[in-house]
Amino acid sequence: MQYLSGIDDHRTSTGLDNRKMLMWAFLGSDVMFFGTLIGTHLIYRNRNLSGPQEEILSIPITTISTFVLLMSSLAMVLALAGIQRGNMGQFRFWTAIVCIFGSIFIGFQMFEFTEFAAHYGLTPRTNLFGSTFLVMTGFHGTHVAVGILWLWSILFASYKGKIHQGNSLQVEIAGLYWHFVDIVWIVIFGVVYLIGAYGAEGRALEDAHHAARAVGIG
Amino acid sequence: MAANIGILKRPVSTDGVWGWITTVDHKRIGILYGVSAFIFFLVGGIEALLMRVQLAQPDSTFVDAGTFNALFTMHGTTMVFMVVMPAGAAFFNFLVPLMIGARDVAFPRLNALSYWLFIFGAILMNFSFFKAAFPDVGWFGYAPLTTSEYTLSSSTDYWVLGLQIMGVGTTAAGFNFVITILNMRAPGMTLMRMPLFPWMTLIVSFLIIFAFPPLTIALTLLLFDRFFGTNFFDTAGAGADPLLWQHLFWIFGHPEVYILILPAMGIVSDVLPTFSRKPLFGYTTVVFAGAVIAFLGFGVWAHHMFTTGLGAWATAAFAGATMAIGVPTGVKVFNWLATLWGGSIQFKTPLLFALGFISMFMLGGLSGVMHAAVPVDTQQQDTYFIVAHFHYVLFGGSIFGLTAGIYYWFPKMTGRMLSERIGKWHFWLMFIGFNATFMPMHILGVLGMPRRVYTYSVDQNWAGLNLFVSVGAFIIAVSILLLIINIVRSARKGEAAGMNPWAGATLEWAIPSPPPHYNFAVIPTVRSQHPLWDEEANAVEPPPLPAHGEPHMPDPSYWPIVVAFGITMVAGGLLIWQANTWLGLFVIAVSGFIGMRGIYGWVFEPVAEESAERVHAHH
Amino acid sequence: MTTPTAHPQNLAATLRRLLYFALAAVALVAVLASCDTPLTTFEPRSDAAQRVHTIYIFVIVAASIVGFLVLAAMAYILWKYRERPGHTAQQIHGNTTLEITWTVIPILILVAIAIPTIVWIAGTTAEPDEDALHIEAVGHQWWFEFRYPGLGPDGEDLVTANELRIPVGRQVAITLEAKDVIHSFWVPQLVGKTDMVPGRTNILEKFTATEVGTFYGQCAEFCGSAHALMRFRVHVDSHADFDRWVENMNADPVPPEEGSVEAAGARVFTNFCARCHTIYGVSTEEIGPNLTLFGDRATLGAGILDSTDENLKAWVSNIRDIKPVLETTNAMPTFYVGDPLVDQLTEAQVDQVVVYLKSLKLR
Amino acid sequence: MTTEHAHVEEHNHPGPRQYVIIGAILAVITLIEFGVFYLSIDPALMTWIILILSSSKFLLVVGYFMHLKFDDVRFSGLFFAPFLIMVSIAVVLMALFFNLTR
Ligand code: HEA
Ligand code: HEA
Ligand code: HEC
Ligand code: CUA
Ligand SMILES: [Cu+2]
Repeated sequence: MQYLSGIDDHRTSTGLDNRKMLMWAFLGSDVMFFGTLIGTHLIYRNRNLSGPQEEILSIPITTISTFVLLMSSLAMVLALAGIQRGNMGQFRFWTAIVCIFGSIFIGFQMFEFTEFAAHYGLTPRTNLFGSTFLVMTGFHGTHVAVGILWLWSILFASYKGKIHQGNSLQVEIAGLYWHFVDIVWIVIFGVVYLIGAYGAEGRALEDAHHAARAVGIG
Repeated sequence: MAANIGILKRPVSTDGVWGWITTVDHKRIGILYGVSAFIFFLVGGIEALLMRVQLAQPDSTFVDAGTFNALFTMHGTTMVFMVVMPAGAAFFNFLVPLMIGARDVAFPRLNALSYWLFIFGAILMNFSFFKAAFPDVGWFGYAPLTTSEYTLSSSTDYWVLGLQIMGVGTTAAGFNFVITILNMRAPGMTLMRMPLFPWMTLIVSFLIIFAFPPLTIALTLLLFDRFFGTNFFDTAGAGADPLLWQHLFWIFGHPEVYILILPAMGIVSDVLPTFSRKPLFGYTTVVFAGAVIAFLGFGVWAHHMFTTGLGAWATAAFAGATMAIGVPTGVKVFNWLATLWGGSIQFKTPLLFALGFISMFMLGGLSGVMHAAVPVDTQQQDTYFIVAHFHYVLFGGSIFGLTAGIYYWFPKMTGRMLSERIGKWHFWLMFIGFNATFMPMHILGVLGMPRRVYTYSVDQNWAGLNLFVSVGAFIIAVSILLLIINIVRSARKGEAAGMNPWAGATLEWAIPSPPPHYNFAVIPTVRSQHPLWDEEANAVEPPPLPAHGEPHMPDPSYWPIVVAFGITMVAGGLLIWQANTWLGLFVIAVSGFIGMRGIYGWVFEPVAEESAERVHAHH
Repeated sequence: MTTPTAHPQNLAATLRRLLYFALAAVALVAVLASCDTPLTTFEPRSDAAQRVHTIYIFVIVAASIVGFLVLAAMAYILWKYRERPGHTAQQIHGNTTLEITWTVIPILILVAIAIPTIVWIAGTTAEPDEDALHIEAVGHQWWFEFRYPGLGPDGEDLVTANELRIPVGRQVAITLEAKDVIHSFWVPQLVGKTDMVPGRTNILEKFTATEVGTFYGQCAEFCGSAHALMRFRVHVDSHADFDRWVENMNADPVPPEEGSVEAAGARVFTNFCARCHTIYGVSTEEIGPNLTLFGDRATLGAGILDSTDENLKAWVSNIRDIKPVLETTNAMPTFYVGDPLVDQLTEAQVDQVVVYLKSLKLR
Repeated sequence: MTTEHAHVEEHNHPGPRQYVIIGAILAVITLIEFGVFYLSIDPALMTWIILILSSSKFLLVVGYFMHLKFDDVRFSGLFFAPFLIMVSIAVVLMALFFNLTR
């Protein structure tokens, strides 16, 4: 053991930034969080005693909202690329786009929720599907909302000169969070919507065929 | 009041109560954790003693059924979440930065937030006593008993919310220590030169950040069921499956038991070399075994559910996985014995407790392996045999290990020695009392005594053994009193410890006791696993402060406690909401605002710079 | 200080001594286990319990031997290498051969434990015997309901409560359900426990009782305030006794003589109790335990009291003095006898209904 | 732009151009998923197709947008270790609840 002088107190053992590492660790933990929620939803699939379930999911609408969220992720990397090159205009433009697209996504979700409640009477209290689906997507929506707030604050702070090329790491970290929220949605869209509703839609179609045949028009 | 003598002085005083409330110093936070854990240990212990009085004789009417159920629920919850975990956190906080050669943890304010969330959550849960009654659903709160259909009283709400808040605090601490240990090590302190205690802290921190989310979800679902009428655990009305709760709880719960034991294993792995005067045998294997235990720990949860009708394949698979954990654990035990082998063993109090740990933990582990044999578990599950198992691992393991840590590092923390004489009395009384209390429980289990019964009848013939057990519990209580006496005595007239009273090998012994707030005047550069042994650095005096003065340390901050308060009071608002919607909403709104304001203030507060405005804003 | 002299001459002898010691400890437990504790897991009285017991003993002996060996090794090391003048610690860092040894040996021991475990688990999936007696046990807060499909009146379920009757030497296949929260079915001398989970149907290990007698059972999963007082009995009868009981359960009860105390009691029953309790031929509600042939039951209140007149009287008068049941809609109400403000039954009425219930006996 | 240049770009930091390409690929995959949903095929097959398509989207976002492909492996460890644990747990849970194991 030695006592060498001139050791920088702010160096890190790995050379990686503490905050960025914190964000990755947090995302790892959040994987467990969403994994458990999605798992709960899948476990409870098709166990409802009554009420609507996956057949009410609208794939076309959700495809659009998924697309919007994906594009917000693209905007996010473009914003980061902007600030990393010191191009504040590019950064601000794309960050604003992220916030707007994120808000559009939330809008879709609010539309979906109200639609479910109004047309199918689906609330978290209705049945297991209502509970697991709405709580799961609700938590995701909350994550999106937090992300929007965060990016808004960053955008705002950039006008005050508190965010600049020198601390673009702040943007990078917020970006990691934003992309994570996006990939959670990729999983939810694939597993819960597409795979989940496929059987249900199929059943609905079959029912429709049967019904059509029964009334002699099929 | 700002910059004087060339460096930035703290704008807010670190003295007095406010100094402690706003502290972000890892050592002070460690002490806060430690003291709180000890107080809760007395609370949980008194709860245990009350249970033992009730069970000392058949058909006893000392307490009624409801009270007894509340006692074991709060005893279990307290001991697990308010004693062993925070006691572990106390050591993480105080020691890890010292042992890896850092000035503080990676995120000092987050660290303070963790503590305040823990203590507020614990207080909230215990507050149920004044509002409703203590929670009485068992420490693992099986649904559907915990749903509002079967538990009308709001005590379960306190349990859920209290646990949730403590969980958030713990998870935050987990992040902090992962980053601290990965990123804040002194130059030359590679991972494979790190002492075992920081190693186990690292592993435990990973367990925490990956295992707590399932609990968070489980509690959230239950909370939503109870508050908003969702159906996650509504078996009768909605077709929910009660096993969902059990799975989620134990997916958390089994890693949790390793969260409880690994810090103690780390302590023991550092105490043994010091007192056998030789390095840890098989360092790499011991580290690796710890990691394997943690990893396997995620794949065995269903061994708590062998009797729930999992199906043959699943049962067999989980039994096999559970047994597999015995192997890395055995490796650790044997490496500890080999560390003693060939040594020159000094029987100081810390070592005695470490030896108590090895022997008693091993016995508990062996009964754990018996439970893993499923047919045997069908006879043992939910009997006192299980109670014996987990007290052997939790008390014989965690508590003995942590006590070894107290005796070992007390001199470092306070600068004073504890009395060896009282220490040895403490050890032997505790060792005897412990075995008198928990050994007969195996027999009670064999004789079919179920756990969680507030009474039993004469014809069941368990009276004699139960009386014996209860007497044992009081012997433990006396031994704890000796510990208290020892600490008080030492505070008054304890012998001064000096830097390295045990001639230890690790970095924390290279600085004064108690350490200055900046820990190391100059950050050491490490070249081996035993920096103070290998290079006769014992003789090296720590260098004086460099000419430019004290190192730059983070300033105290109000925001952690403000944020913690906001979060806790949102939970409080939810509880009020149950009784009075508008008042509840009001409290939620106000405390939500306080919390948000706290986060905002936090984000824009520099870690360490003068900020006179803040002082104004808050006085 | 002297040098250690206590270390063993001969490893084999030590091992043998340790084995004896372990066996002696197990024997001690076994002796303690046999001193008339009705819930003991160490006196199996069925094939299933016997199978488990064999594994239990094997595992306990294996664990004891490992435990004693490690403790002995530790004691030896501590003695041998205690701090002495002129003795310094050897600076050893590790040894690969040793590491491998103490990884492999535990693996072997664990495999030895895993094999009977897995064989046993595989065995539990077997179909029940052709002539097995099928029973459904249902857990309620805080009592057990037992249904025998097909054996009851008109080929319906035959229902009884808290005292299960089974024939000796015939396999019983029990399925488990729960009405409210999770309970667990456990008769240590006959069969290990399996939980009763609401919304699920669990299958108890099939077992064949090998001895006539009465065995104690206990709910083993915490199920709320009166969990401790949720017990039951299993009567293992001869085939003849069992058949006679089934027949009697199905026979219409003899109506009490007009004007007798029993008749008065029957009226009280119809007025106050029939809305929850079934007595075949008298009432049909199944909220509480089925009380047919209650006069022949040994116990009262889910196996917690002897079914004496006094106990029964106390039970009916004010159940909450005896059992901490909650005031839910399906719980047995307290009739507050003797409390002038709220009483619902007079003492005389209670006496009458007690006499009536006790008169419901086998013929 | 020469191939070599592209190669270098790949292995250092992708620029806006690459991001836009990735974004386009993501959009196309989503469109394919949407199309697959309306095919009448065996549900098991459909499940696998969607799983594969979704995972590729997942990996593209993690790898490129979140830079994990170019960043320190320790970040990958922090993220994928719990991911694998969680996926295994979820698979086991589903097997248990659908009683595949009885
Ligand atoms: C510190 C906490 C802790 C630790 C470390 C452990 C460790 C282990 N536990 Fe324990 N356990 C609990 C705390 C803990 N447990 C608690 C609190 C409960 C009850 C929860 C509740 O219901 O309230 C419980 C319950 C519990 C059950 C459920 C029982 C039931 O309810 O029916 C099971 C079942 O398999 C089990 C098994 C094990 C095993 C196999 C280990 C292994 O990790 C042990 C490994 C150690 C050894 C094996 C000893 C050393 C090894 C050697 C000397 C080598 C040679 C050994 C062999 C060849 C076998 N435990
Ligand atoms: C680390 C964890 C831990 C620790 C240390 C203990 C310690 C003790 N436990 Fe613990 N116990 C659990 C964890 C723990 N327990 C858990 C998880 C459960 C399951 C709960 C459930 O089923 O839900 C349980 C359940 C449990 C039961 C079963 C209850 C039941 O199923 O009905 C019993 C019964 O005897 C018991 C007894 C004891 C005793 C006597 C001690 C003693 O060792 C306690 C010793 C401590 C003291 C005696 C305190 C000292 C106090 C003084 C010295 C007084 C001084 C006073 C002042 C200064 C004011 N415990
Ligand atoms: C609201 C429903 C209800 C009514 C009314 C009711 N009981 Fe009960 N009874 C129960 C329940 C539920 C239990 C089981 C309680 C327990 O053991 O926890 C029970 C248990 C009993 C038992 C013990 C049964 C056993 O197997 O050990 C007896 C005897 C009994 N009741 C008699 C009566 C009599 C006599 C009356 C009327 C005077 C009566 N009950 C009215 C619900 C009812
Ligand atoms: Cu029913 Cu415990
Ligand atoms: Cu476990």
